[in-house]
Amino acid sequence: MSSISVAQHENYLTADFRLWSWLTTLDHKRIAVLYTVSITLLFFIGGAAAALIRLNLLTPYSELVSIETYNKLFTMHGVIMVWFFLIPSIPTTLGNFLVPLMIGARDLAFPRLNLLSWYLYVIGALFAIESLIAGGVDTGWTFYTPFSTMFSNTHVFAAVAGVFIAGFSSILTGLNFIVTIHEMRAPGLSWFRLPLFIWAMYATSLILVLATPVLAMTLVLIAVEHFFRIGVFDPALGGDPLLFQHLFWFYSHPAVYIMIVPAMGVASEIIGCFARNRIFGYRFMAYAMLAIAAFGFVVWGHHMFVSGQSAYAGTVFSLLTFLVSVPSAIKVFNWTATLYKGRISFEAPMLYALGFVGLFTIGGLTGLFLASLGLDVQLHDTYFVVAHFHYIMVGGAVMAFFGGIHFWWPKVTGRMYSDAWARFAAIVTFVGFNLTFFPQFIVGYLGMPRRYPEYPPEFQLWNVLSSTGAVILALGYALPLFYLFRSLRDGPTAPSNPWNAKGLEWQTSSPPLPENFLRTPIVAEEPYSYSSDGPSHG
Amino acid sequence: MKQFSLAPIRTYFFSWCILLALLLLTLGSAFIYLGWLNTAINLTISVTQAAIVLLFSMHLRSAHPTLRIAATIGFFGIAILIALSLSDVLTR
Amino acid sequence: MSHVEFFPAAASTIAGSIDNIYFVWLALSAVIAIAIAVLVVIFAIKYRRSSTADRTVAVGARYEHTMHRIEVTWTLVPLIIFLAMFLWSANAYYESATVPHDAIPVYVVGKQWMWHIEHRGGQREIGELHIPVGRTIALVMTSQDVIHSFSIPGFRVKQDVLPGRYTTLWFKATRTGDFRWFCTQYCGTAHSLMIGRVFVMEPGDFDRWLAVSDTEGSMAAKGARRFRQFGCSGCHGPSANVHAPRLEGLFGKPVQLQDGRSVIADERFIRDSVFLPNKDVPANYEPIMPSFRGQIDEEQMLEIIEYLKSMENVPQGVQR
Amino acid sequence: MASTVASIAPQFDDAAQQRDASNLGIWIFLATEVLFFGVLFAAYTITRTQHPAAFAAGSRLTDLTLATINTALLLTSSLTMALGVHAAQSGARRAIVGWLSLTVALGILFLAIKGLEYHADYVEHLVPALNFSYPGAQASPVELFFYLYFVITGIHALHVFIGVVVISVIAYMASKNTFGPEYFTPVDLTGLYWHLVDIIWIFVYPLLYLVSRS
Repeated sequence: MSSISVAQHENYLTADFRLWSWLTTLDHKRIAVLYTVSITLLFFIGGAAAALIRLNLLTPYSELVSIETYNKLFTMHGVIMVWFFLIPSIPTTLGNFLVPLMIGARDLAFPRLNLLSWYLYVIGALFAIESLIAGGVDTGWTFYTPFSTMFSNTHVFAAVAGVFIAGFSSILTGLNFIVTIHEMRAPGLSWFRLPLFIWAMYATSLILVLATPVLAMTLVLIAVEHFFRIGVFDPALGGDPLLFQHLFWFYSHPAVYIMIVPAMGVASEIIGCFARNRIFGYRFMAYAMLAIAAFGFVVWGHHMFVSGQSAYAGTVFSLLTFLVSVPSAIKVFNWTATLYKGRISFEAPMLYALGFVGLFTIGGLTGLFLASLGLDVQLHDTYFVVAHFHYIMVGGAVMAFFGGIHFWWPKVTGRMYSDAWARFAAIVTFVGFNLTFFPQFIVGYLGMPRRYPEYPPEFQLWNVLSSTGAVILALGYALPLFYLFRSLRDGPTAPSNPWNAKGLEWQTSSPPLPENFLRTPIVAEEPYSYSSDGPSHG
Repeated sequence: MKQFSLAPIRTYFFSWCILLALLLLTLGSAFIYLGWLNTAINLTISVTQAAIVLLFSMHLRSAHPTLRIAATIGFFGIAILIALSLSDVLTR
Repeated sequence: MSHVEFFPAAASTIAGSIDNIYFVWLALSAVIAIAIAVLVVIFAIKYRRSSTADRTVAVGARYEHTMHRIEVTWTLVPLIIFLAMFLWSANAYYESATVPHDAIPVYVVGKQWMWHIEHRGGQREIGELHIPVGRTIALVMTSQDVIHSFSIPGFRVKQDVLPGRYTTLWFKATRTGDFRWFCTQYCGTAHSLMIGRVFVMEPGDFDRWLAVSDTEGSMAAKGARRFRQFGCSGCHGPSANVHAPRLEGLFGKPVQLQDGRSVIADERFIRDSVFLPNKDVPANYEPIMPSFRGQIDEEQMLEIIEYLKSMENVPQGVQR
Repeated sequence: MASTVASIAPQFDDAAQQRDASNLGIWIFLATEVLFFGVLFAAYTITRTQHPAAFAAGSRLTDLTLATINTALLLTSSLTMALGVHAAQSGARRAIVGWLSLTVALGILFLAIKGLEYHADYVEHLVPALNFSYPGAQASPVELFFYLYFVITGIHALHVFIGVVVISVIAYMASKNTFGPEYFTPVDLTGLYWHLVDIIWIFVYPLLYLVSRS
């Protein structure tokens, strides 16, 4: 064991207990904790909206809420989940905590920007919540023009402002990570010795930095147009509403990769550790994430196959979309191959990670249906799309996020949780998720459109199944709240490396010191140098 | 990344003169009717001016490759955005 | 709860080819997903921590070499499969994107939150669409406000309906019956109520339906009245003394523009010429036409277009 | 009082690492700025493609003389900024303040001329949503041109304004002898930002003011 016994030192949690010290902290680990608390709150607000949506869809006649309320519910669910949970989820919590630790640095390059990023996130979230309290927004999270600019009389401005501000939080996080990974790696830690989680954060940061400004300015144009009733998205003046869709999806398609690439990084760490095996095709895994980040910028038009976009542009976008699927496929194969000749154990993080691989595979394969020009005509804007992206973003990204929380929980808090409860929660989540979203594929091909509070009665069976699954899924998400909180109070103290994992973050104490390492580590070995034949050595 | 190297002061004056000359050129070219070529000439001159500012005033000529990539990647992003959006608009 | 459906009825000529793609993709996905699941389970059992299975692997250069070959294989094989999928599905898409020349136009205006339909004979419908079986129908669609989308799952067709533009959706029903249609682009409060039914009828029944439906004359006749009512005939009519283009036989023909371009005089061109004149000014004419934006509504515009189509020696059918 | 040795933040090993991090950081920030404005250029391109005649007509109504003077001013301010950075690098402490102040003056002049231009547009009823009027059938696409004109020049002017404020602060710091050959990163980074604002204007100028002048 190369970890250092530092029990006598204070750690980042005990360094100062006052609230003020938390609100002004420059420590990346504390900012990660602040972020975790905030996004958990927003996750449960967005989740409450989802619960009401599923409850309302139990019957075909929108008996629980009015159709106006339903429209506001799915808009709020989308806005909060996309911008205030999924996009910041892994980067701002696990990423913030782990990037300096994994590369042997004392902090991110710009700690003040990091804190500013959290404040911007909070202000953005307050705007979003304000729009909710003031009466809600009914545009859908996509803000399509001319509906959002000329026709909606709801609180578009506050919601747009919230997303705009949160966008700058994203940009600052991305910028910080890129600079940190470039400039602050420990001696000996060359690019191809970096953990795949760091590669994932790097690829994600590139997308955050390059895509978010486009969203920000597009939102400015929406706000100006909504306010002054004139703008380039208004067809009545000769403007082009499809221009908005191009600009919006230029950001929002890469945004999907902002959500899923970090999940790929987390899954790689967990699978390598619990299979006690080096990640198969490590370099290909790193390249694949960069390829996904790069290709992600040229496929946005596949959201617009039936929008009135030209057939030629549609063809180009379809082809490019099939190309971006290749690196995703490679990753699934490599995770599977990593299990080969491993020494596998099934603690809770591993269950979450394997669940991620399975759900991501289904999400990816159904993505091919939607990339197919002729077939997408039938599937576009139906529940098939809803099911597909939930498999990617919830089945994929959130499953991996939960896996990551369980994997690094001992490191972050210094406490062990109940693995039995955690494994139970992982299984409940997996089952609940599939029951919720698999029926939506079927009802989608039948033609049930998205964003319908009322629907033809022949679709009811599938909706009832889906709503039943949602109850189980909600249980799966609520369980960790209890056993993780309990572990804080009376969980056993965690050793510095409870999983015998590789990686610099396991070489410091749990929880880490305020300055991360007593002395800067020097890296002399390849990543994931696990050895599956023979007893594990840390 | 290496230490900065101090560029001679005349570089800045020289590039300033060229920038102003190009400004007059682009202005003058606009008054000659050339159809779509007008815009092409204007933009070519703009790209040249931008390149001069980037290379000399902003020292990219002597900068680390990482900085050069960071400097160009934004322009590359816009190029993709405009090119693929136009591929739709022009073929509708 | 009515009977349980797994697949929608297939009631148009292209439904079959779309379903074929769907089923092949399903089979392919199932094979890949199951293969991965089976491998994961096998590895999970064989290489569980307590098992004594052989775990010796090649090391060093041999490992690298093998790994490279495997990686290249599972990069290229999906790539080839994906390209094949792309070609097949793109091909099917072109079939649905190319409007046949013999299509019968039916005009659709979407507005929050209802669908207005007008047949060439002047028969109007709201939320219902009657069509004959076995005939190619092309819906020429526009929106009066926000973006809507016209989707008939039973026909496997869908097309967004945009304000300020015409989009076209064609199909040929293969059997009689009634089929749901939905607005699939979120358009505001009553989006989910912007639905309707397509009634596919035997041609004889359809002709009888046309005959008994109330009309105030054909669309072309109504268009002719609009043409005079809005003063179009003052400049474009036979006795006009203004230098304005004559419109007989114009529809579907190429028009030479002032700036050297040439465009086809289709629905879009005519609509733009009325609402945004001077955008495309025909060669040898002064840009003197005023805009009729705000005066002529979308349905009247469609009637005028139908009138122009009906003028002397015009090829019938729909231009995209 | 002169202390030109930079304090090194605790997360960095040495001054070189700190400077490299700042440099990469500012360049990434500039890339985001480029993309930020890129949306406006994309909107401009698409809308102009659809309404070429209206954009030509709109552009002819802009004030070319003022815009050309402004372009020259900005290019010159880029020179003075570069000389300010050069002065910091070579340790000419008094010169830093002088060049930076000149840059600030040019920036303020640019904004003042911009204001004159806006005033003229207002008088000529060219401000969309406020008092726009344009004879003939092209009115609405011409209004779209002026909408883009105001959004693009407005957001650019905001960047000039921010630049003026930041450079003023840097000039004040320079007057306290903060910068020298060992520590000039803030001057350098501000300079890079100012040059980028200049580059954006280099593209704005022909696209808004030079369309169809012949």
